[in-house]
Amino acid sequence: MYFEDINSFLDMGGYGLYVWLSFGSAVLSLLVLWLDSFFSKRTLLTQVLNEQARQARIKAAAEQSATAEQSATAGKSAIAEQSATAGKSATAGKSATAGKSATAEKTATAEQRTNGETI
Amino acid sequence: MWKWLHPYAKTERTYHLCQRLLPWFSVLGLAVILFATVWGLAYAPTDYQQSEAYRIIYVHVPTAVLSKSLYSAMAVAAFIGLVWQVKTSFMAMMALAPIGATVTFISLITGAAWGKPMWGTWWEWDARLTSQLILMFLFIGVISLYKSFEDKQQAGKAAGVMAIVGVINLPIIHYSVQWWNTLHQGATILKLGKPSMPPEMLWPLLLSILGWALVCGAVFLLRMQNEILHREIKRPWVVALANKTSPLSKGK
Amino acid sequence: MAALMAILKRDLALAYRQRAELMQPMLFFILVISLFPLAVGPEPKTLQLIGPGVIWVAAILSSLLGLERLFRDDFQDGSLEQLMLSSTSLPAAALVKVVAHWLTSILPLIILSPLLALFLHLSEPMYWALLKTLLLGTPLLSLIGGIAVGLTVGLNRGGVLLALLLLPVFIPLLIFATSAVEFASMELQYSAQLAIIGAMFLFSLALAPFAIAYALRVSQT
Amino acid sequence: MAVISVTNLSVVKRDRLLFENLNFVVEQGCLLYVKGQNGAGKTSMLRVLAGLVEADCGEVSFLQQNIKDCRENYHQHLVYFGHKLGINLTLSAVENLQYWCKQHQVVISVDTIFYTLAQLNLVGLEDIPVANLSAGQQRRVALARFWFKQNAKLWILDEPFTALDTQGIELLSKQITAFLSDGGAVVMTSHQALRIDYPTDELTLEYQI
Repeated sequence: MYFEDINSFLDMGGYGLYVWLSFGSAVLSLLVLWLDSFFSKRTLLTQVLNEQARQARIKAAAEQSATAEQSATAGKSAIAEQSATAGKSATAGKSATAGKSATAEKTATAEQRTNGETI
Repeated sequence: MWKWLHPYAKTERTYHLCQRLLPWFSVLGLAVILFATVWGLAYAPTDYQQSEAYRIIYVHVPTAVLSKSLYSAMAVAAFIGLVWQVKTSFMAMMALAPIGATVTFISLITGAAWGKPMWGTWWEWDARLTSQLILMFLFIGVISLYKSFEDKQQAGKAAGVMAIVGVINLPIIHYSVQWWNTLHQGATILKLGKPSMPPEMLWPLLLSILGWALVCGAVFLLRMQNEILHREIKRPWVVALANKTSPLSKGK
Repeated sequence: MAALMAILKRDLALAYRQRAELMQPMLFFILVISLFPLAVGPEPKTLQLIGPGVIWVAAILSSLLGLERLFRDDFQDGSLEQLMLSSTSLPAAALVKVVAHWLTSILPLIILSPLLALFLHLSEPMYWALLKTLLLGTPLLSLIGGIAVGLTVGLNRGGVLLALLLLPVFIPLLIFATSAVEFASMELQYSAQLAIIGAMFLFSLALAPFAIAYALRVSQT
Repeated sequence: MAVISVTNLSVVKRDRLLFENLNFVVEQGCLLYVKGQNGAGKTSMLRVLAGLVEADCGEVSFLQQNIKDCRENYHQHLVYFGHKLGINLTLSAVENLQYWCKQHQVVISVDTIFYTLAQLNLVGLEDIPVANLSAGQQRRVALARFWFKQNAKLWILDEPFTALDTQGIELLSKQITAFLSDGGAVVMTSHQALRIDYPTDELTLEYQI
């Protein structure tokens, strides 16, 4: 070790400020660069997931308006069947959307919105 | 000869190639850079003329060298992209640009910090520092040009042209600044370049250059992945990847 | 009052989203200033002599660059119309927009000024005088600039016209600001110049919002 | 009680007389349909009516008060929809509408905005920047303001139906009829045939060279 002890190492022969400023700024800038790249990768991946959730929301709404139309034309008894099958056919993974298509339109959109928020 | 690299598979394959190389580059890079810096800071002998201040060389010279090579690497990527219409090379170019800008920024700060004990002022219009400053502006120019386009394809081409224009101008800027400097100031007191150094000073310097190169390589791989993901965000393999890598949110 | 806060929050959020475009006047400011040593030579003596003038001219030119953005987007997408048709008073809204513009595009210039004082080897007292004149003078740039932007927002090539309209008006500000910094370099009192700049600023602060509101109404076709 | 009354209004634009001494009155609960060729000055007339532009001579009054004197009160009860949609492209639909509501002193919760946007079948498009939406969808985001300002007495619509699909046109027509039956007044222009089953008086502006 060229220096006798720690404080002469820190002092750097009187030029401590400049040496540590340059090394510090180098480490800091590299850290900022690394963190920026790392977090933008994570946001990109969560962006993909949000996009998926959004597609699911749009599909659920489309399903809903489809069931609403059919029930209007097919009459009361058909409605009961319709909403039951719609409930079953929804994919298991997206439990929230399955629940949605069974319930009436008004509560569904409010629930839809909270679902959008939680993801 | 390149035809077998189907353009669609290439981006996915490049992504996984970066994924495999990333740990190697980052671990190795960190190890080498730490080793070299500690060696240069603590164990290398003092310099008879500037005593300990010369140790800033172990940061300033690597970053100065790297900034120029990163810019030329960016220009090479731009050249490949423009001539052979290779999509991934534009992504590589845009992955390199922020790293180059950061490294040039570090070389400017370390140059200024080294200039204070030598010339008494924080900023001295020395030939090498001035050309580093101009290089910084070239980097920022390419990045802001890229950011001002909506369509990433178009942005890549425009930034590519700007990178090539920049790299052609680099030597011209370098020599005109040298000439400008000697015109006004005569020989500067200390040539900031690599003075002929005894081997025990030179080895940590070469190692720190290698360390910096590896670390920049690691960040490049990471940013390259970001660029690929950003461009191919709608592609099924990206969606599969997103679901695979972040299981926690999928369960919700 | 809530509506005015909403305008401020929206403008700051918009500025954050378009920060790439926002950085450009700042880079222009640094670039212009670092051209001068290359043109005039790096000797600290000459740089100190021309320093204040260079920084102020560069500040005025880069604020001109940023001014165009004040009403352009809102005019083109119709939000300005909706703002004029809301019951919030237009002068107050114009003042809030000018303040938001000053915060997002001219304040960064002032934050950068120490670096540039370094580039031009300004001495310590000179830097403080420069900072004071910038803090007092640049809001004046935004306020009067807002009037000219309000007038030229309807024309699609307002750029050079804007400079023609505004540069003559900025001359007194330039004279007093640079002389204040010069006095500081000779360790003399420069509070007189500051007082004049302050007076000009308060005068424009009182009248410019109404002029901007009127200019916006005039430019509605 | 006349919501809007116009007395001998004349407008000159780029030294061309668009129309002169125009007189009409729009009562509560009635719809004024302004017809005329391109360039007849329909849009300019609506902008003068909204108070955006000064007329050359003549007077527009809202509830018997000249709109120059009661500008604040008039704008409190007015909703205007022009060629420019009035929404910022970098903000999302929800942010745009929240900002618009704060401007016009409309107290509204985010859920109602989401619910109205769902009605305008913009589900899933509420929180992405408006620039990514199609022209028709952007127009529907701008039209959402007619669902929010409940205390409005006068609606001015300048060709609201362009770029809207049949479902959008039907939705808007239903909303206009509902507003009219609640005693609101509507002044509008349109190139498509008006499919609003409501008594409308018409005003035709001749094209004057």
